[in-house]
Amino acid sequence: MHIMEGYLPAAHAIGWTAAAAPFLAYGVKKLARQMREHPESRLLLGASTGFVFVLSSLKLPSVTGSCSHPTGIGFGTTLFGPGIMFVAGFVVLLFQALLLAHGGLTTLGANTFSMAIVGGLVAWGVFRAATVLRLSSGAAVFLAAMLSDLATYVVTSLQLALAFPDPAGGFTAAAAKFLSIFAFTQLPLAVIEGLLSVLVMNLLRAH
Amino acid sequence: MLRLIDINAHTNRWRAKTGAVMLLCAGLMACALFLPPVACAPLILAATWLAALAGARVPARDFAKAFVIPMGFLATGALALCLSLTWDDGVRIAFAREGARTALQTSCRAAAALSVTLLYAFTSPLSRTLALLRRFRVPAALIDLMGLAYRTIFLLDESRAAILRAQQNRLGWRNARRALRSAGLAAAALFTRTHARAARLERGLQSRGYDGGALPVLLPPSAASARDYALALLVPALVAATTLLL
Amino acid sequence: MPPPILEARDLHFAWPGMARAAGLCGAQRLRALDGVSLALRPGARLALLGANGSGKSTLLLHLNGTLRPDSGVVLHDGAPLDHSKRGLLALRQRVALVFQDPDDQLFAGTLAQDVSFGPLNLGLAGDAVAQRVAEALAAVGLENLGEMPLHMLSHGQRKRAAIAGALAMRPRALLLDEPTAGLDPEGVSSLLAHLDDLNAQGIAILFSTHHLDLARAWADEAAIMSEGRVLAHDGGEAVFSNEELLQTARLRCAPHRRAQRAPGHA
Amino acid sequence: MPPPILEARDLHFAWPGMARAAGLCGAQRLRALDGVSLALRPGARLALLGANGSGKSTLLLHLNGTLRPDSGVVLHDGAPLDHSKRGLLALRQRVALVFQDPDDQLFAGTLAQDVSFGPLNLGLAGDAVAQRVAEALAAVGLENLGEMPLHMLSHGQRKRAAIAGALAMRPRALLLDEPTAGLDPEGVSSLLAHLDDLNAQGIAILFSTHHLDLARAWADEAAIMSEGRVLAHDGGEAVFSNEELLQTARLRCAPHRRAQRAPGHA
Repeated sequence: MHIMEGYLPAAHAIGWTAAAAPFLAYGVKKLARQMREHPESRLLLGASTGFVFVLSSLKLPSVTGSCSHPTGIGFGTTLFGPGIMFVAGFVVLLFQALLLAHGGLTTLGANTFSMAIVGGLVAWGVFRAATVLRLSSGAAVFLAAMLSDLATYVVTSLQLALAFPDPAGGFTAAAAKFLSIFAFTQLPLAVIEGLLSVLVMNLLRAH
Repeated sequence: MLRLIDINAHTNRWRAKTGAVMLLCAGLMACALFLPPVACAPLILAATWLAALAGARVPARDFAKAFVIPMGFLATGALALCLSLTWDDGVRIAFAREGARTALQTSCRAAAALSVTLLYAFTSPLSRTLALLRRFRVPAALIDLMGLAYRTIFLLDESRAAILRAQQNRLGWRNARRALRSAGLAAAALFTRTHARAARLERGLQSRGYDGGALPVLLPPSAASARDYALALLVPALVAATTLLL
Repeated sequence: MPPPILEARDLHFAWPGMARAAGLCGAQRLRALDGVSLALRPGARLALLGANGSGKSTLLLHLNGTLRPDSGVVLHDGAPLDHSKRGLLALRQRVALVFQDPDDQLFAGTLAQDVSFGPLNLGLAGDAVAQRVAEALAAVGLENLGEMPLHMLSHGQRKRAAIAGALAMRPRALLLDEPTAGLDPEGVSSLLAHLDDLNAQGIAILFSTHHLDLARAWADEAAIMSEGRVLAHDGGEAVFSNEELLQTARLRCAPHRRAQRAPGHA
Repeated sequence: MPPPILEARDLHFAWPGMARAAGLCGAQRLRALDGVSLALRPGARLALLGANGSGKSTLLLHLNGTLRPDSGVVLHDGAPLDHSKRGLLALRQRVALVFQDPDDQLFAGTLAQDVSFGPLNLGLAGDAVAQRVAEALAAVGLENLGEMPLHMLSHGQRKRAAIAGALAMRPRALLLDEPTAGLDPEGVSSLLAHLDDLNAQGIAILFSTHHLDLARAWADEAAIMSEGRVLAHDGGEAVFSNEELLQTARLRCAPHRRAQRAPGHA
């Protein structure tokens, strides 16, 4: 779920870019180290980033009849781990802006923050928690993919509410408004992405 | 959209002037973000569309197509901004005059910023963007990642299209349940293919002296002249001056 | 003469961005299809001959409704293709398309699982599915390999596996895009023998190729495509012996002349 | 006679898991290479003929040091291959391998960038690299497409692009795995003409194929591979006219016999 180009006022665009920057710097550092220590992973990391991009252009059937796209963040986190996922997610969002006119450059910081960083951290956290709680791997993958989707949706709604507080009800009312507007599309999508992730994991595990 | 934008980026008249285009777009984007949106949006729209269609000779149909789709999303977004939510005495949704003004400003800013991004996307080959980023000392690890991702995207996208076609030929998308399963099969197949591709590329590049380190490539020569750079500075300055004076 | 199963009438089609890409590559072509007409009759053995880029694959994608022409019409049993979801479902049970690269069409784990994909989508029950899978595998000579994971099959076996996946839909017409690409002589023979059997059961077969000899040996009729047009469509020798036509369609290469060797490298 | 650039002596090699896979498929083969010996002399035009799975690609991967044999040795200019990092880099300047699937070797954003990769790995400076890129692109007739992204090139152009990438290393020997696979007659002619030019400049060329006619038309000598062994290696006709040998190597298909057609489908 992306905020479109130019939608956020300058201060917000810059603020979210600044908020995402340290995470990206950390991710790039991890990426460089990974490539240095495991040279054989360089091509795979590049190809996998391409994979996440293509995965996110895969049309999914949706309950409402409209089509939707997975974010690939849950999947990406299993591929990359959280640090490198920040970078891979950033690259996917940048390419979506430049190659698909989807999302945007001024909103790249905000979108990276909600999708790659918060989404990635939630997915990673859920995996860790699931391991501690000894959930089945299917349940872990489902929850990680679904909750990271939901987290992205919640953060995006809050970002919008911060930028556009309700004239009458302020931030809280605006947050409630954006959360409820996007709930129609984002709640089913989160469930579908969770199911899809489990399906893919089972298929890959079988072979 | 992937191919539409990419083909234009590689065939337009400004394809070898990416440095100047980047400067121009950075300036225009700054105008779109920092100047009063309602006043400057028309100027930015005029400048970007003129640049894309008359300067770079991007076909109007392609450019308009890429512009219209996000503008559709904008319409819903703007509507949301016009509505106000209160729950003092039961949940009430109302039209907010103040919200409408925000919606107008936001729409103008978004339309202007979008057209700047499209101008850049439609005129600048991605490999040249990466070459510029390399000059700006962006870490090589990140550039290599982006370069490989760019190449892989087109390989995998062809596979994705072919796999989906094959599934549709065998009725794999006839209802939601089967479609979900087909999507899962496609994603798993693409994942497997990604791994195989990377392994085969590793072997293929080894035969060209690759040792697992960085992926050096020769940077393409730029065709941008001093005049191009001057124009790239002048146009945003004019937009800013006009907006502030009027 | 029975009416055609499929008939293309004056199809025009351009891939998005094609004209511009052509300009850059120095090519002249602006359209992938430039007025194509072609008919496939029940039980036919039709070879679609053309050089790479002549528009063969694009035409096949129109014949099974994957692509819609910019102008022109495709008829199925005399009626224009119904591009609605329901219409395409019906069409694809009768007209099966097999792509050149088998890896794009095989996605389930084992061979039998993959072949079952179509029948399961038809909503058939377990027994019926199993029967169709067994039939389809037998038709291409892979009946003993059903439990094999797909990546362990050879290229020739995967080609036949893709055909089995299409056969499990029990089509009346089988459209094959370059079915012999990448196969060695033995692989080609074996594939053609299986196509013979299918044709003998009444399935119309249309395959695209750029191998003249192959078309000559196997097909009853041949259509020659070049630059998005069908230059000729005829029963056999009339087409194959027209040297000028074959040259125009770039199906005959200039006889290879060896360059002068540098002295000292004999 | 000059000593061979490359010589394989009694190579044995099995892919991991090969024996197990063979058991499952009912195949007998346990090794990809089963005692292969072969020599490539300076300036030679050698065709490596064999059916799919005969071990051609595996042999080529040994000749440029990508794979190490389980037993046996590869000699380069008479000395055993040095598999150290430095040794391999030196080898690969002199012996270039072009894979069957061009996408296995192409990775960069544009064609010119891709070709520059090899020379840059050799540590050359910008000007020298640019000159090598220009030369290599000209040698395969792609000099006008340097700025094109790889995904906008046709299959035939990508094949030639992969060869350009190899040529930019200025090798003495060029090993090509199925260079004509997927090319139409015109594409084959054009490729062979470029190979002629390269050979005339003194580059030894070894290519693998399963097309007898192609080998006969182009090569000076041919080696026949089957089941991981070289059955014969000879100068031209002696090999091509040995029908029994060609049958054993599955390079001749049984002439195609048309099945009886079912009545009513004429």
